[in-house]
Amino acid sequence: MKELPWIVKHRPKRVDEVVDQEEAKREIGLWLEAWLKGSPPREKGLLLYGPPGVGKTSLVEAFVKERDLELLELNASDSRRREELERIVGVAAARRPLRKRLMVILMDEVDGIDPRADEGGIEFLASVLERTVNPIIMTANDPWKESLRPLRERSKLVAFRELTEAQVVTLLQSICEKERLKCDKEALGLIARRNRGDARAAINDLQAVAERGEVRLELVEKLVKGREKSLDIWRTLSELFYAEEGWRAKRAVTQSEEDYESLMAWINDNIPKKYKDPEDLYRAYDALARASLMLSRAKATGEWSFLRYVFDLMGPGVALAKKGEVSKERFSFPERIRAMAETKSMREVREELAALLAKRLLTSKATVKTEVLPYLFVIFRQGSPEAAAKLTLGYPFSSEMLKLLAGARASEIAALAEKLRGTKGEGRREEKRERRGLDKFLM
Amino acid sequence: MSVKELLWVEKYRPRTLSEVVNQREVVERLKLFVKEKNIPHLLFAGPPGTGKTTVAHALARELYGENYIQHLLELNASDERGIDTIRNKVKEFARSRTAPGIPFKIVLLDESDNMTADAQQALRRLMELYTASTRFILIANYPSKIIDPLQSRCAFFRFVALSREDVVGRLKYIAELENVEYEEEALDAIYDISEGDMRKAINVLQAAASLGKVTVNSVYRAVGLARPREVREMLELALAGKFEEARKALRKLMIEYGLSGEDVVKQMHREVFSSELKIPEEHRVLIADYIGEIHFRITEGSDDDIQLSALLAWLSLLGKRARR
Amino acid sequence: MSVKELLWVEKYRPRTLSEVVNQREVVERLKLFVKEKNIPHLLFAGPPGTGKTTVAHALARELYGENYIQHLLELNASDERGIDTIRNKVKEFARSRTAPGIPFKIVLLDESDNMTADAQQALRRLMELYTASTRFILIANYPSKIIDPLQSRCAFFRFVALSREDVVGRLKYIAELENVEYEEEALDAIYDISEGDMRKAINVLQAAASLGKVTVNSVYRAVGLARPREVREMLELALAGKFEEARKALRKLMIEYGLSGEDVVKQMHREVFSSELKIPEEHRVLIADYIGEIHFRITEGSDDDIQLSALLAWLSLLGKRARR
Amino acid sequence: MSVKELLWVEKYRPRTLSEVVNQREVVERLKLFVKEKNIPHLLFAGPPGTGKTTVAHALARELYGENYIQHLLELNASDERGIDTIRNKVKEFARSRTAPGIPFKIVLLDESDNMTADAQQALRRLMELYTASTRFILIANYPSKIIDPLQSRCAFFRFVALSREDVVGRLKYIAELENVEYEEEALDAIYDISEGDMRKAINVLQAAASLGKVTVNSVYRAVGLARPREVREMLELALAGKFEEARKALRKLMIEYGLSGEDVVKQMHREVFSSELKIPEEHRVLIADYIGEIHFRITEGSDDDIQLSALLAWLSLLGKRARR
Amino acid sequence: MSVKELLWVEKYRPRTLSEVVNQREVVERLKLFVKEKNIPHLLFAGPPGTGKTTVAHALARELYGENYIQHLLELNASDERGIDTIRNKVKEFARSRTAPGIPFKIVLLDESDNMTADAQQALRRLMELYTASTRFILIANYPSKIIDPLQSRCAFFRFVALSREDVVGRLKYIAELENVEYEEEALDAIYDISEGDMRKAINVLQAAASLGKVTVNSVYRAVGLARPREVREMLELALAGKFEEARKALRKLMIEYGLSGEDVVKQMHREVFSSELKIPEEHRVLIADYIGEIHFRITEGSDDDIQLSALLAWLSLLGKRARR
Repeated sequence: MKELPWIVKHRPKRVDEVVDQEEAKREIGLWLEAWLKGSPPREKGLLLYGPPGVGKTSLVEAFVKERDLELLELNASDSRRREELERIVGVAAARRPLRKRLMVILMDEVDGIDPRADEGGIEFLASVLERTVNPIIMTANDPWKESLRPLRERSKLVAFRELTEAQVVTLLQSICEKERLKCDKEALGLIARRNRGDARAAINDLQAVAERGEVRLELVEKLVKGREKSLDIWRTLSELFYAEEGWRAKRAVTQSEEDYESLMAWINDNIPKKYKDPEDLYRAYDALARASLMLSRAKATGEWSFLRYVFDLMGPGVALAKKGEVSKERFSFPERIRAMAETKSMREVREELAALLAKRLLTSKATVKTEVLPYLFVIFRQGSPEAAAKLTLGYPFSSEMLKLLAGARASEIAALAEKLRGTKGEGRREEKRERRGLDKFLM
Repeated sequence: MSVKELLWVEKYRPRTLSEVVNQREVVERLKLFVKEKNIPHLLFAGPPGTGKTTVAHALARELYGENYIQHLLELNASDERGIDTIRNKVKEFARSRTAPGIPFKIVLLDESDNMTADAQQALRRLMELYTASTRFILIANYPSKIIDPLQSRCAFFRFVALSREDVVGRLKYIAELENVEYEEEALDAIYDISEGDMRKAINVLQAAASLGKVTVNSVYRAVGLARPREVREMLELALAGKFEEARKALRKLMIEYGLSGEDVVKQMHREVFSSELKIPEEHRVLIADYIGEIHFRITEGSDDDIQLSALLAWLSLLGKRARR
Repeated sequence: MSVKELLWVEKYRPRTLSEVVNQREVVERLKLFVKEKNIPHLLFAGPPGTGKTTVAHALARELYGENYIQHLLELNASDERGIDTIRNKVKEFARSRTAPGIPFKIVLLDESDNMTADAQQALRRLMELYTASTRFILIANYPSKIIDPLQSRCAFFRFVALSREDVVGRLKYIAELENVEYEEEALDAIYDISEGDMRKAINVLQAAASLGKVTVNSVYRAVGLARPREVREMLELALAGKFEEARKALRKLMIEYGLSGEDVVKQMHREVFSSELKIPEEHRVLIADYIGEIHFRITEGSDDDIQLSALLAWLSLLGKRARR
Repeated sequence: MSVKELLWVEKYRPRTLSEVVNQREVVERLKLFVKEKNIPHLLFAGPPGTGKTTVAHALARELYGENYIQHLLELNASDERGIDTIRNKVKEFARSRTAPGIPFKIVLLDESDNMTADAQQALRRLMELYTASTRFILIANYPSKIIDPLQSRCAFFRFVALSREDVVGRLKYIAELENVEYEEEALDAIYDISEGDMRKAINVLQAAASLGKVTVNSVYRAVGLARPREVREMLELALAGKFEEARKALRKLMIEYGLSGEDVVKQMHREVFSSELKIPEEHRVLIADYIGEIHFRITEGSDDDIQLSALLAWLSLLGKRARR
Repeated sequence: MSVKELLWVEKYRPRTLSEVVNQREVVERLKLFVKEKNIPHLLFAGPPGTGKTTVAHALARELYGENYIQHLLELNASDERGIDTIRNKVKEFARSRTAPGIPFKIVLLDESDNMTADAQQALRRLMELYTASTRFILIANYPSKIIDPLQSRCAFFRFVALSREDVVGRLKYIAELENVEYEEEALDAIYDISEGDMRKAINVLQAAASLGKVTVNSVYRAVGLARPREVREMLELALAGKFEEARKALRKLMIEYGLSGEDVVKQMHREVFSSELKIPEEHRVLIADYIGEIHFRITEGSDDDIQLSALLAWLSLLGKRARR
């Protein structure tokens, strides 16, 4: 099959043909073993992640082949709306394996499931992960996307490493042999270097430069320019904060792979790490605040040409704010994004609580949040437990709401409420409904 | 006595017009409508906590009886997103059956002064469209924010701020029924804090009572506890040049307490003018002005965390310059 | 008694051109058109409450008789959602029959200066399309906001603001017919508030009358405005450096009178230029400048209390510096 | 006499290319096309009122004769809602018959620079699709707003602003034919106001003429603008520190001339740069900057009076500082 | 002569790989693919107008012959390229028949960097699944906007911007064939504007030629851009405190080149970070910020002239402060 691109032609067929990734191979092997033995592991999903071109999908295919399993594969070229997934994956996940031949469900590229075009897909997949009778393997380049959280929480994560230059060279050499190419070792090194650990890209380039049975350094130098790698966030930040000229800072932010909104969040959290002099700090924040204002204007007016000023201000504006030294403190992940993710459920409970009270108190949620909840907190956390317990009986608070209101005292108050109810029983039927919330606590 | 307890603002809410002890003028006029079993569109305007929503419910109860809630659509302009939601809800509600004997239903629109002028225009047409089968009661803090064409379609009722006597009287009444011990001055203190807002006054009373006997001290304790301490700390940290710690406090306020950027700005603003923050008078003015600027940017839609960080950075610069 | 009759502004609206007491020039020219039973497209421009719509209706009545309303389509440019609605309504209306003897109908487009330039362009084409069977009367506050091609298609009539005598005279006339007791100064106060807008003046009169005898006090209460004295006191307190007290006065204005931030700023602005506020000329100037900034922020949606406190704080600093 | 003929701008519109007195270069090149009975797609760009549409019609008339209108589809990009309407209309039009001897029809797309980039992309494909049977003439004020792929498909013609001589000459020509009395300076004033826009100039002439003899005064009255001298006097009063008097002058401008706040700001801006206002260069600079701020605030909806007072206040501060 | 041929960019487009005069290395390599009758997936990246699409078509022509278009699915940015379309269209095309002797078809995705990340994700596996019967050629201006997994599936060819010699040489060649008179510097100016984009360069040449002899002036007029040097000079004048002169320069730009306020702002912004403007680095940020503010005000509907004057005024204040 001469006409096949080499990346297909030379795809690994066996597990040991996949370069490196020994740790991942071991983990996948053990996990599959558990399934095969009929005692599925606690996490019924496996989420393989790592940079492109390191063999994630190939490895799964190789495993399937070697263990003689069935394979159902869905990837980003398929619509992965809830309805489609229900029809295909839902059915497959519920089907007992025929003749003990296990079926692996491969959901390739789950980071490509589009929240809009593939509406409901992730939520459905997450629910399948709870009840599937067949192993589900997923792959992703970036598993940390917020939208993937439901999958991440229900899966075992397996990391794939970027390949070293030497590993890529070895791989290229083996292909040269199969293709009977005379390959200049230096040329292969250059191809590997310019593709930074992406084996697939390197193979493509190899094919592109191979001519008349040989691969010459000279041609590689001319043709293989290296794929445009956008700046990852760490490089963006260091190029930005150390830039002395406006244009450098501007280049750092415009060429970042991070979108401007999250980039802004990163800069926001890292300014105080790098600027210690209050003068510098203020100038930098002033620029960033103006950038944020400009961004909101771009959004409000739909005039996206304002983005240029957003970049000017969060790039050169922040970089040129420094008169003093740049601190050596290390860059860090934006605290706020993490904290928001961690507190999401707590915030949801607060919303529900506000909605519940707004209805009863004939007012808006906003008023409840600012005018009522603070006093409820006082009663539940500082006041007499009895008053709190009585209120707990008066309103259908869920256990989460009680936890939010009372903090450490939640179980004490729940127990007290239960006792009070016992002493003076009335309105039994009504109580049953309310009990559910409390019971959870007492269990 | 039941072991179940309600929030006192709910428990002691007047159910009938006669139970409403203040706003006598308003109540008298409304009773006439009840007698005629007919009302025009109404506009209730006045400060928060003066009983506007309560009166609207009481009115509906007197018209339709205990199950009045079937004939009342309650919307809150600051919760409902945009006029379209309102339009759809009203449309559907207008189709539902009316009560026997009363050929109209009531749409209660709270915080209607929070609607944009455009939305109010749309509301006006909605009122005209369904005028046969519905009456609107618009509730607003500031009548001047209601556009003229709407005002002129409604009978106007002004709710006045409650007097000290009204509030203290009510608090005493509740305290006695609830067997709460109290000092007289404590109730005065509550009135001062509440600024004539009955809802707030009752909430403070209940919170203070949960701490034991209601004294001036416990009132201030309750109020102090209800207000996040982090706001002042944040200000002080920033002014002391401890930017990162100040920002931690900020994040705690926004994430743990769930305050919006606007809430934080408002609370900072309050602290800036409190005597407990020891800073030179001139700084207060400067800070108030800059807070104004930041608040303005936040309302324009820019990121509140970034804007507040900028504010904290500015404060720590101010602090540094002052220390020189 | 219909709802319409309840409103004096309706009840005492002039029905014929001859009843219109002001805008004599305008009326004379229009009478000529009536005589010829033909009109071009018309553009009526002038401040609010100077009788533009009234005159348009009177004109139509004189052309078509009492049932003129069948031949008049009244649209409000800021209500009707976009030019499409207007287009459809005009299209349908143009198809309807014309009155015997007059081969055209009238489309009355109120607040046409609120239309975007694009919508006005579309309107222009509409006017051309239906020119055979309809005439347009465009009503606008500011003629400069009407695009040239539209202006040039209309005969232009400018309505001037009403004088104090005109307004007060009319108020007296109504007051007497309605048996309303009043103080002379109260009518003056109404004129000041109305700024030459007759409709507003009559509405204020009616609202004040509903509270009993019309006094300066009841006038201000009716419109939900503070009395100038109280605003002035707040200003004076602030300038005397008594920031806390000034802020209390502000709270009172907002809570008791239910003034919005914009109301307060506007009233402060008015007081700053009143001769009764004794401050150095250069302070007036400084204050006027800062009030501009604050008003802008408030119209952009920033919080009233925050912005006004910033203003008061600034005033007290100004006062302090002056005393040094 | 038809309504159309009542408008001088229609009545005196050139019918043939030869009658177009300006844009000579453009006209010469177009005549070549007429001779070949073939045209490529055309793009006419230039300021308003420089004759773009007129030339397009004249071109079509010369190609098809008096009934050219059958072979011309005139669309306005900012009227027609989106590219879909345009697509349908063009589709239908392309199907209609062509004139004998000329195998294509013309689509005239006015204000095509108002189309979004996406719509322009779609237009490009439309042009390719119907290229056999239609030619497009795109009309635009700003060629930079036409996307490259469209520009590169059209022959480009730039229309330049008209000179004072051109405009005044034409006005005189019309005035004489219409038997209008005029002052020479009045025509100059019209040119200043029209900024080289012939259509606007003729409209102003007609409006002023309808008020009687055309004088500088009647010109400014007709367009609803204040006379430059009065605006300048207000500026001078403010700069002389006579803030109160300046404010009186402002009131007069707004009430007497019916100027909106925006009108006033624009006129002030014009005067700031006139050589007749004697102020130091650096003041002009400062004022220009501040006027930008004030104009923006007004367009955002802040109160005219408050903002203009702020501006005058600021000017008088500036004047005072300068005198020290 | 077809309309298409009226366009020089079409008329002088290379048909075969050998006719492509630039990108020699790329072309050589592609010729080998043709010889082998096999290609991998390709990614052509490089600035606009460097011949990417031309080369892709030439490649296809050499593979399939003149009727190559049957075996090529071209999806443009202006086509619907949402995730669903890609899935459907490509799948359908992949199923269609292949040419004799060449077992694959080509999908050409123009401007693939404009595809959403989601749509790109959908492509990943498509490229693998249909690899037996289809090859993809992705064309991109900014390869960094192509997601890594796609990049790694393609052989990558970088197209470099054309050198001044290449472009000017080509322009001369065309100008001579078309009998166009030109100044040498004008071709240089075209190169500057085109930034190495051959298509744009040829278009500009044609547009300028339509104005007569091709001069520097006619070139800039044709594109409706000011000359960068002039914009920079205006900036420098303003920064040097020569406000009046800067304003004159501004007027000239707007009138002569027909620039809108937005054009001017954008062109000024372009110069701010240019190394030819010698100003302190931190001023660049300040200026960009203020330009952004002015740009915002203009889009909010404030007056171009007023806002640009304000901008120049502010610049001259900045310059003055810096000189102190």
